[in-house]
Amino acid sequence: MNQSSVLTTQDVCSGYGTATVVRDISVDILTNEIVGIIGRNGVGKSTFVKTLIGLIRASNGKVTLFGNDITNLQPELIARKGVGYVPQGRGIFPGMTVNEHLLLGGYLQRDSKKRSKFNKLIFDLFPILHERRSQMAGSLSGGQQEMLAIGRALAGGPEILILDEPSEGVQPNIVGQIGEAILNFRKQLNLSIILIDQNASLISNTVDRAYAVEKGSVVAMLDSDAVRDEEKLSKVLSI
Amino acid sequence: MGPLQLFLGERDLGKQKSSLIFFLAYLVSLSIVPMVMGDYEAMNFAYFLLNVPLGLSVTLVWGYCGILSFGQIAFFGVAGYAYGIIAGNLTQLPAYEFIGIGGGILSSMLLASILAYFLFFARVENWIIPVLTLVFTLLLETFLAQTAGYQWKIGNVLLGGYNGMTGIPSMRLPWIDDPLYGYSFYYYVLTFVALVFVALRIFINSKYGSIIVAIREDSLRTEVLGYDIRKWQFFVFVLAAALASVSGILYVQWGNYITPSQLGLVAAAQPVIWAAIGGRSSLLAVSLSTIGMTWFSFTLSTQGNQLSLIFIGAAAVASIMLFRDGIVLTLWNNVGKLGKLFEKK
Amino acid sequence: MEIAPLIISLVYQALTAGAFLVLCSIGLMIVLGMMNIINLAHGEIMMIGAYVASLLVTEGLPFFLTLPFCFLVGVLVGLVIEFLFIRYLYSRILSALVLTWGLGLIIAQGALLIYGPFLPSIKIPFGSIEYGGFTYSIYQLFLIFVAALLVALIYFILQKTELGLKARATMQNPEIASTIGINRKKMFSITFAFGAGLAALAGGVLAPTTTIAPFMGTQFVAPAFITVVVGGATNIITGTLYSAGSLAAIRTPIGMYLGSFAGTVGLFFAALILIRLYPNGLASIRLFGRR
Amino acid sequence: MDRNEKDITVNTENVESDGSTRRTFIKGSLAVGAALAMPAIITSKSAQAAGHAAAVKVGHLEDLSGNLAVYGVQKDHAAQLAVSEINAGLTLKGGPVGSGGLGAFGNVASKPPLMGVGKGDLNYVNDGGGRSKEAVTFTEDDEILVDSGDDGILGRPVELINLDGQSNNNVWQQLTRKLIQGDKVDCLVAGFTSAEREAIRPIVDQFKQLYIYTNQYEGGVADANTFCTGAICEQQVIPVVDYMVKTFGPRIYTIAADYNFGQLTAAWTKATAPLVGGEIIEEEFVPLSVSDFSTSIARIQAAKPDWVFTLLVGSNQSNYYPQASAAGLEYPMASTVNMAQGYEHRRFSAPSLNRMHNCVNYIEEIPTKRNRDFVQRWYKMFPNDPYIGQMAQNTYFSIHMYAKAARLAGTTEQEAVKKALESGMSIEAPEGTVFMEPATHHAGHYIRLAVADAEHNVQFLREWPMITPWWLHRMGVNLVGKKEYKQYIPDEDPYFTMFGK
Repeated sequence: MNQSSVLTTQDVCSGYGTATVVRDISVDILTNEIVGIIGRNGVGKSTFVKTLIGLIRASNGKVTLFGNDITNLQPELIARKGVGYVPQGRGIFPGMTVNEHLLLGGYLQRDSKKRSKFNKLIFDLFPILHERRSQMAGSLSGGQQEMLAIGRALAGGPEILILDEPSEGVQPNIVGQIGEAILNFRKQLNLSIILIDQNASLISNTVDRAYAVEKGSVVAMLDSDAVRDEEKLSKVLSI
Repeated sequence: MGPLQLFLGERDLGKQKSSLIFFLAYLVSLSIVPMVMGDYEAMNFAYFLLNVPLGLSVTLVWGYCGILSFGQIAFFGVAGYAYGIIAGNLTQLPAYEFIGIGGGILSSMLLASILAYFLFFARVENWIIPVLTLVFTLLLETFLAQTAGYQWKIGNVLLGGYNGMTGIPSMRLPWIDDPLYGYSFYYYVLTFVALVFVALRIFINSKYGSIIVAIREDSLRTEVLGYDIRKWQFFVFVLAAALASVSGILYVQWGNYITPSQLGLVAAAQPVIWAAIGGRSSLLAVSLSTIGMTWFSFTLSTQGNQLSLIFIGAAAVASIMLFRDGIVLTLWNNVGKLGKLFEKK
Repeated sequence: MEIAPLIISLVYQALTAGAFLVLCSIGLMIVLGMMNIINLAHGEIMMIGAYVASLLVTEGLPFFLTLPFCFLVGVLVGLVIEFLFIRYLYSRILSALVLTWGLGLIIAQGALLIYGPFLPSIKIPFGSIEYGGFTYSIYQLFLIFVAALLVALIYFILQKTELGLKARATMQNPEIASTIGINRKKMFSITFAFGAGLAALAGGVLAPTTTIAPFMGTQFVAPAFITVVVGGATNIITGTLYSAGSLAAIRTPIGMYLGSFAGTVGLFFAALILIRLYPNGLASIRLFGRR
Repeated sequence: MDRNEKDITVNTENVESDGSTRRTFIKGSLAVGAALAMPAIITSKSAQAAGHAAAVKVGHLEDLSGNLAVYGVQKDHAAQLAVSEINAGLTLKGGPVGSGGLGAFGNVASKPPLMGVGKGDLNYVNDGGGRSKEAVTFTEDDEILVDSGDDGILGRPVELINLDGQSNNNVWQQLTRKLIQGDKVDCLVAGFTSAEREAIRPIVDQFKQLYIYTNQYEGGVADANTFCTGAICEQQVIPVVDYMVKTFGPRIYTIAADYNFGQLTAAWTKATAPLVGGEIIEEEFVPLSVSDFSTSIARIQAAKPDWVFTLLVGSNQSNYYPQASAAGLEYPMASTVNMAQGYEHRRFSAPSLNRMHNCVNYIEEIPTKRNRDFVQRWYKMFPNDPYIGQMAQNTYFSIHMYAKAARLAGTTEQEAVKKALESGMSIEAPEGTVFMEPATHHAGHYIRLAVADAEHNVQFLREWPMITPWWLHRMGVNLVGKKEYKQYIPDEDPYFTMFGK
């Protein structure tokens, strides 16, 4: 399959108030590709993806989706254009049931046939969600909540999915499960995925390549061989 | 942000030298007021001035500690009533007015501590406090409104129900025979209010002030640092009640009269509006806006048309929409900006 | 006196009082619970509803047909207020409080200037029925029905419709909601307008039982706020129901045996004690826990 | 708002045409009179220019905005009407009749009004109330507004300084200080609620200001500087309780506003009901904030009274009437406040106030020619007003009465005017003759028992052409002889304390 650009950024800068956190980041994500964005705590990875999806204003630079400029659009518009987001800390709605989360995510997908197809896929990937579909999300375990957040984002049928720290606060065996699921639905849905994480095994098992970020800038591009090398990875992640 | 943030570290306007000069000029101009005005205008101005501690009490709990209270007017009222009861019963004693003042402030603080226990030790959510204090105020009003008969006679003072308590003793100084009125009452109020103001400013800029502001900014972090925020909130709330009660006592000494409707719904919102309009995180700004708003309301009512409430409402709306931090504070900061521009040039 | 009619009368009174509390507070509860805005102009919006009903009835429209207009005018007023003011104040809950206080004053005094001190009252529809020495107003029974219907309707909207789900998601986490395609601003506008519409509708429904005057809104403020505070903002439906129910159940027998003053004071104290026991509101009690 | 002409002119068709022609004639003659008087006005103007005829200042303080504006605006309009008439050289008939003035009105009813005669039966003038047919003693002038022979007051124009109390007692106190000390008004007319009056009375007394309180209230103010021209309990409660007990039965349920007015009026009811054979079976006091009455309605039904005495005040509490009516509560009702003050019979749809009885000193519907003329004058000046309440009429005649007193005193110097007002002034008000009782500073009123029927038409069942206030006499008050500055309450009267609260 010919790989074309899904999401690209050019020299994106952003931050909070007067403090700039993200400095001139340019990335390019191709179709059906899993790209990691890795780096230590507080280097600006999350700020960068929040800029991508419109939660934080870019003070400079440009974000394009399939060649269309989406810089600083409202987050809901960006979501409707096909950018799915699984936030750090999962961002589930504790007072709503599992089913309601999937329904909410599904509203982006106007085609009801596709919607049921996606729902089926989600329940296949994460059977536990089906089991607990009428339970309040707030009462789920961390790993289950992470699955729910992923499911919610998938339900909308995104073209590109952004996962921010899916392994955070999740038991190691579940992390593996999530990694498998990521590979699984990438295959089934032909998705592009941006994965931000600090878990070396999750990164090396799933991503095709990765950008290493330090102090708000991209310092290196790790190709597929480099990301398989866990030692090298941990170096980037822990320095 | 610039100049605004420069001021953030300091807990009131007027810490810098130039602003200190402003504060002194403010005080001096207030003390000149009676000289350019008649006896009765001095009495009127005394009314505007005696509301300042009430405005400051909202500034303290809301602006500095982040607790919005509609109950300040209740403490104002309780102190007024308590002063009336105590001073009214002790007229035989020398300096009974002072006993009344002390008793008034103490009764308010006592009531505030009971209420504060319910509020802070139950750890209710923040938004509940304004609503609950409002309900408390209305309860007090309902109770006082029905105390008309002789069964509500305390000593030889009648509570008076909805019609209010009449004949509350005026202020009298031990070495002067006549009760204070006009000019002398004005200077008495000015002295009292200025002392309260200065004391409060010293307090708020002390290390205790830092703790209080820290609770407003991030209560969780403050708690982690080892401060029992409930105790601090309790303390600030009771202190604010003491401030409000100063106004309440000065008020009954001014008008010799208090009614339950003075602690009603309309009255309860007033000090909050003064604080919001002035800029609730500054004592100086709120003292100015309190005088300004009471004057504004008085001036409107002398016009004899039906528009006064509309203007007061519009003032509240405009100050919120146009001046994010309150009129006085915003103007002050911008004047500061202008001053900086001149210095550079 | 026979015991059965007395018990029925007490139940009727409690339900009436509960319905009154629900009608007063439901609009306020939605705006507060969903948007964290304390709308001090709530009573005035109820007043607008009553005014719409009275003016239309004077024009010859049957009372029940005026109710949709009450709702619509309320929605319209809500949209205007939201558009002009509230949308700039979402993160500033306390500023919104002062602002709505000012708006309330302007609306009430404006109504006084435009329409004079009173509007003609609306004749209470239906008659009364008698049982065991007590008579019951059919319209009060209707009000109980309306209150129940409104609660059920809101429950349905919030739980079963796309709009309701989106609104709840926005209420729980507006940022995350926006990342799954929900327009936060639109949801806030709709919620505020809906809350105002409900307030105006409640004002319209209560209009026949009240004096229709510019400052009539103040009578609803205290009951509405007490209900909301006791209920808590975590769950609109259970909060309103538990709170209105328990307050009415406490107030009615006290009022019946000791008189209105004791009933009112009992209501306030019940509120204080319930808050001490359940600082996060009665809604935080889960009768049907799913844990 | 449309006024319903029919309501005002109850059973008066026969005099209608006659009255209107006479009215036009009077108008014409007034115009001629004014033309003739032109030189006089010019001279007075020039005299004013000469500097010794500054305006007479009448300070008028009422609530023009806020909750109580309903009543305040009416009173403000009444003051404007009175002042404009005074400045146009008109006055209400009447004058000093001396402190024996009361007797002069003995001819009003067929039998003289009796007080406390009979075996424990406080037999008021209800037997005397009906007009005597044989002895045509009841003569009431139709035309009460006559030429005063004066420009304004003593040749000085009257200036009305009307301020807005904003329904806020703090503002009231400030504005009173402004009027007294700042504007130095010659006469202060102010006050709707008793709380407002009590808020300003200390200031009034401090400056010995001549002050007229025009509202109906619970009674008891004995203040050398204050003249109360509204009706009080002994004028309103006793006649209506007497009538109700005799007509409907002795079992009374009192539901009253839980504040001074309601509690004190209820105390009056409790103390006087036994005198006329009535009995209070239950008293309920309702806080002013209550607006949902289902519990009270059930209590009334459980008590099964013969009639209900409703002393409910304010717009929240008037909700009682539609709610009780909808609940099918059909007991006869009596009140001292409703209809005459808040015109509930106009605002609420029938039959909420069916069988509501009230002894009023004024109500817009009074079917006399003098009142119809007054109503006409009023709506000519304020065509959009909804109703003329009793407190508005009181303000109207009070300002005229002040003008008369000042003329009598020959000066606006306040102590002299107070003396003049203590001379036993009588004035022909729209309600009938009003007599300012010197010793108590309260007014004797023409009291009518008005009742609303199922269609809310007002009828008058009885009339007491003069009931003078007596309770303060009983308390030993004589303000002419001994100055006092307090408000007596029934708790101070041993008779009342027998009944307790």
